[in-house]
Amino acid sequence: MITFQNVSMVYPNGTAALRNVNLQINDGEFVFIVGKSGAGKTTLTKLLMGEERVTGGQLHTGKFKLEKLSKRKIPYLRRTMGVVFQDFRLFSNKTVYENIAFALRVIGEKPSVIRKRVPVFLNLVELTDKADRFPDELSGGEQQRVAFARALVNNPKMIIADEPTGNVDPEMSKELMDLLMRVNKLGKTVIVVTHEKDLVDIFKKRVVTIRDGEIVSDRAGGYADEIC
Amino acid sequence: MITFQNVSMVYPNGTAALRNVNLQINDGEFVFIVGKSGAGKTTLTKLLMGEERVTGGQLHTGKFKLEKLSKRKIPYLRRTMGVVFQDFRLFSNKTVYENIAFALRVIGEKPSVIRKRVPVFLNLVELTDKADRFPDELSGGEQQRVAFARALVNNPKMIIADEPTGNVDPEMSKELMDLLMRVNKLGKTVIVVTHEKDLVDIFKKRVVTIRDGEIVSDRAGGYADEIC
Amino acid sequence: MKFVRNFFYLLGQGIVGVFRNSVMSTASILVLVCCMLIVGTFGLVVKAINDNLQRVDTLNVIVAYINPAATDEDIQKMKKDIESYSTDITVEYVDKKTGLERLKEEMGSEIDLEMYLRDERLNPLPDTFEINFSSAEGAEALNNYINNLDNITDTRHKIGLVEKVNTASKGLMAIAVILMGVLLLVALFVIMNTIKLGVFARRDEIAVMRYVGATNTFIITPFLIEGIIIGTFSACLAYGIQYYLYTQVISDIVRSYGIGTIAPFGETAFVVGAGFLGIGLFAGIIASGISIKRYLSE
Amino acid sequence: MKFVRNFFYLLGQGIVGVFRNSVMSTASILVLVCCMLIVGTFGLVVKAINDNLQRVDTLNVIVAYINPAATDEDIQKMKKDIESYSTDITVEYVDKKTGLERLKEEMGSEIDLEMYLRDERLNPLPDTFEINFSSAEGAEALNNYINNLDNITDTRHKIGLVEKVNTASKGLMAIAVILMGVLLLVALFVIMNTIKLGVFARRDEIAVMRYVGATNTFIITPFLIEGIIIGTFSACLAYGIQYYLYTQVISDIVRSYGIGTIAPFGETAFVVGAGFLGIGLFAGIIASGISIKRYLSE
Ligand SMILES: Nc1ncnc2c1ncn2[C@@H]1O[C@H](COP(=O)(O)OP(=O)(O)OP(=O)(O)O)[C@@H](O)[C@H]1O
Ligand SMILES: Nc1ncnc2c1ncn2[C@@H]1O[C@H](COP(=O)(O)OP(=O)(O)OP(=O)(O)O)[C@@H](O)[C@H]1O
Ligand SMILES: [Mg+2]
Ligand SMILES: [Mg+2]
Repeated sequence: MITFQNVSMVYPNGTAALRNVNLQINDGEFVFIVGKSGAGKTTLTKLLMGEERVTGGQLHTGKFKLEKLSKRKIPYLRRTMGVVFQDFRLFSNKTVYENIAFALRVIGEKPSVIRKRVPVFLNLVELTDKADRFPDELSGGEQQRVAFARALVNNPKMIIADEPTGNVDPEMSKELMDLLMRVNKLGKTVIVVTHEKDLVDIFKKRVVTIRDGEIVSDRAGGYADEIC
Repeated sequence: MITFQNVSMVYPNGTAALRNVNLQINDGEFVFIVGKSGAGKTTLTKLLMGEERVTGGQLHTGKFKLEKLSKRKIPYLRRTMGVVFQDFRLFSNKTVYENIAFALRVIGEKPSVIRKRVPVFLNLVELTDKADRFPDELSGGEQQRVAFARALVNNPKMIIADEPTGNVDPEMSKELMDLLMRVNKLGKTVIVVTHEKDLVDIFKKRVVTIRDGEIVSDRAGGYADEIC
Repeated sequence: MKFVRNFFYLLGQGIVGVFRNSVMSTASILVLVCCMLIVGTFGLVVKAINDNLQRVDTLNVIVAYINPAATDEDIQKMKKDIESYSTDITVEYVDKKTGLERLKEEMGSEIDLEMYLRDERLNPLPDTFEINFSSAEGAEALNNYINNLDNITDTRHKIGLVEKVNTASKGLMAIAVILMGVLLLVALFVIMNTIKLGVFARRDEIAVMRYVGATNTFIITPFLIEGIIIGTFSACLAYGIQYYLYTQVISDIVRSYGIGTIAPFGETAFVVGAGFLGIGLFAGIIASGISIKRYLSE
Repeated sequence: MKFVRNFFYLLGQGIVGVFRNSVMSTASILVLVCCMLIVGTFGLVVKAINDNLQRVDTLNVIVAYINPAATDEDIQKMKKDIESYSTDITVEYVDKKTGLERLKEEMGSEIDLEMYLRDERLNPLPDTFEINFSSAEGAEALNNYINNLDNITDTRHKIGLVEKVNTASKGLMAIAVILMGVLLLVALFVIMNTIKLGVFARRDEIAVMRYVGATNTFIITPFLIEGIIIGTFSACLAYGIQYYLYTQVISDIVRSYGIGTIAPFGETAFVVGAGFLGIGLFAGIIASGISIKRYLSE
């Protein structure tokens, strides 16, 4: 379970990216986070993964109390979540296969397990035939799918995706969302930051809307049209 | 004028990203390029800016014959076009202001001119108050707008934008497109690669659809639904 | 099990790192080897000089001229007196005839000294004591003591020269130490550089590693291993070259100049090896440690 | 106008580069300065040794012993013969009385040579020629020639020693050259590294520069300037230190040992300065040129 309690986040330069956020996300929930550019959506995911630290309030995910988590524990926090970044963040000098395998290598997984799991996820994102390519030999959408596979491969309890469909065509977009739905059905918490009104409208799920760092709406189904 | 004549592009690893493409884009035209992920859209823009070289056929833009352009001429080719990249490609150690100013600095523009033009374009993309920030202090959408301003600031004859609205909310998306329209009205050629069906549908402009490296449709108005 | 698996993976990554950045690794090794060889060579040469100095007996001698008027008893008493001055010295009485014979031997054939040998009264040389001492320290005082004895007209010695040679070999050692210090610093910089370049080349990689939950140990270890490999390899190489230099070049020079003898390499082999390895590991670990630590804490 | 504007902008960027990467710039400068100082110091010391050797007359002398049976005419003729051997030599006739007087002076008081001076028949010394030559080359042949003359019984000389000293100073110079070569290589590596680190740190920047239409010249110039600044600064620093070392340290040592005299720094100042600047610029330009070129062609 994730709980934001009066969370605020002010960047060193003084930008108040989040103000007094209260939010509870239960295990196994599916949540869309929407809002204008610069509203604070990415900041929210950065807090969750320990890349930035709350400057006020309390933020707990599972057993981790993020407002006072020591630096040395952050790697273990990150192993509980799979993250798809807005800018992919792949290893440019590792092949697609190695990129995905690395998430398992880091947690000291057995080579035999790695050899079994990676192809499954390669297949899931339809990149089996591009397993030996390097990221810059892939199109934008293909890179995004590699990021997807890497986020899922070590079977995390939670998936966080920041604009996961920003670079793929509508059809692929829908497929990736379907994938997230399936993952969600397996009991994983899924948090998706997105601008795609169409998708949000189709999947009748919980939608949290942020404006200027504050939560202005939190309800099930449909993009909050009046806001954007 | 841009002319593709039987252009094909095969990457060193053997991927045929473009096959026998014939396309003519007149000065002052506005063209959408659409297609599935991996269809070859980005490859097409890379050819236009001399980042990759055609492996067959002929490609001319203005006075530059790209199939045989010497490396030393490429900088001059690039100065005739403003490019917005899928992954922004900003200077991470320069502020927003300096990022935009740099495009003018490169062509040896006078400091007085730089001081006059940059604020105008900062204002155009609504980032005047964030002029002194570094790119990683900006949200994804804000970075994309910086890239936009940089592409426009040195008054190029042609604008190429690869997924320029992938990371911005629908409202901002529309605004950026409007901006491109205005720029187009000033007589500049505009080429936009996008997945956003909505936008393509709204602006009744020429739409070129690529599938598996081939142009499968080239007509005015509306996303080619049957293909994606 | 997990630990061992990780260890071998990281060891492999470290080795890959050395080769990936081969120009820089070569530079590091080059500098380190230079540094070691300079220390080693200077050290060994100074040692050889010292060894030989101790063997050059003629330097550690005071020759005391005895007043021709002294009686045999006087001479016997004087000898006792001098001998009792210290346990570290030996005193030999050389009468003027022996002195002349030695001179004749030294001079060779071109000067005919026969007639002086035949008629003792013609012998211009005085009787002397030859006092051997073992260390230049205190030799000055000994010399004064002897000089002030009754019946000693004068003394001759090369104490000043011994001191000069000592100072020179100390100076040589000082230059070696300074050179070594500077070179070690340079070596540290170069290795830091090498590792830093490695870190830089992989900074995106490191960033991503941290995003997927890699611990600092997991990230640092390959770089440390890279440093250790560079240090160890340099030490081995330097040892080999030093062995060659010592047994071939230095010995050759010493022999052909007839300057003295030189101890076999075996005597100092362990010290040289341990020293080189120490320098190598020190430089390797410190340098990689610093450069990666600084990066991670950013 | 555009060119000048660009030039100042790029000069500024180069200077910024030096400071941005200050640890590495320091390392480069350190290594370069070491390299220069080692070359400079060895060179100057070897020069001083050579200068002094030429002044030590006693080394460049052959003493030839004349058969006591030779007549005055024989001696006059021999002198002419020897003098005609070469224009580079001077011959002095030293009769046995003069020889004995010199010996007396040398020996001091403790040996009484008076009686030999009074009675010429007791003088054990032979008459001699002292032949001064200017260069050790050919001295061996000269010696043989003299030795084979009738009425010359033997010769004495220190030609071997002169050669040894010459070889030693050549050896010293060879060591300096090797050390210098290695250090120069190291310096090149370190500067390459510095520049490469700079290039790496800015590789995204460079990539973006190329996308917005920057020419290669525009990209390369700041790095070249960085290299030139490092090289020039190192040369100045090394020159200053060398000046101090020479005028204070080396001169002091020479004087306190009484080894010989030493030429004022002014005599070699220009050569030293030009040499250092040459090394600095060479290393700076080559290193930055190579590292950025290689990067851009990737
Ligand atoms: N550098 C490269 N080397 C080899 N293959 C490449 C390279 N870049 C792209 N490709 C391949 O070429 C094809 C076309 O890629 P391109 O990037 O043009 O697609 P795209 O239409 O832009 O897709 P997207 O919408 O996902 O960005 C893809 O199959 C891709 O895998
Ligand atoms: N590192 C940073 N330092 C300072 N300010 C920052 C930093 N990162 C983001 N900001 C600012 O914080 C605000 C929220 O940024 P955030 O990235 O969370 O927006 P977002 O909702 O993800 O927007 P987008 O949809 O454009 O990605 C913005 O005003 C942005 O300029
Ligand atoms: Mg964002
Ligand atoms: Mg693309």
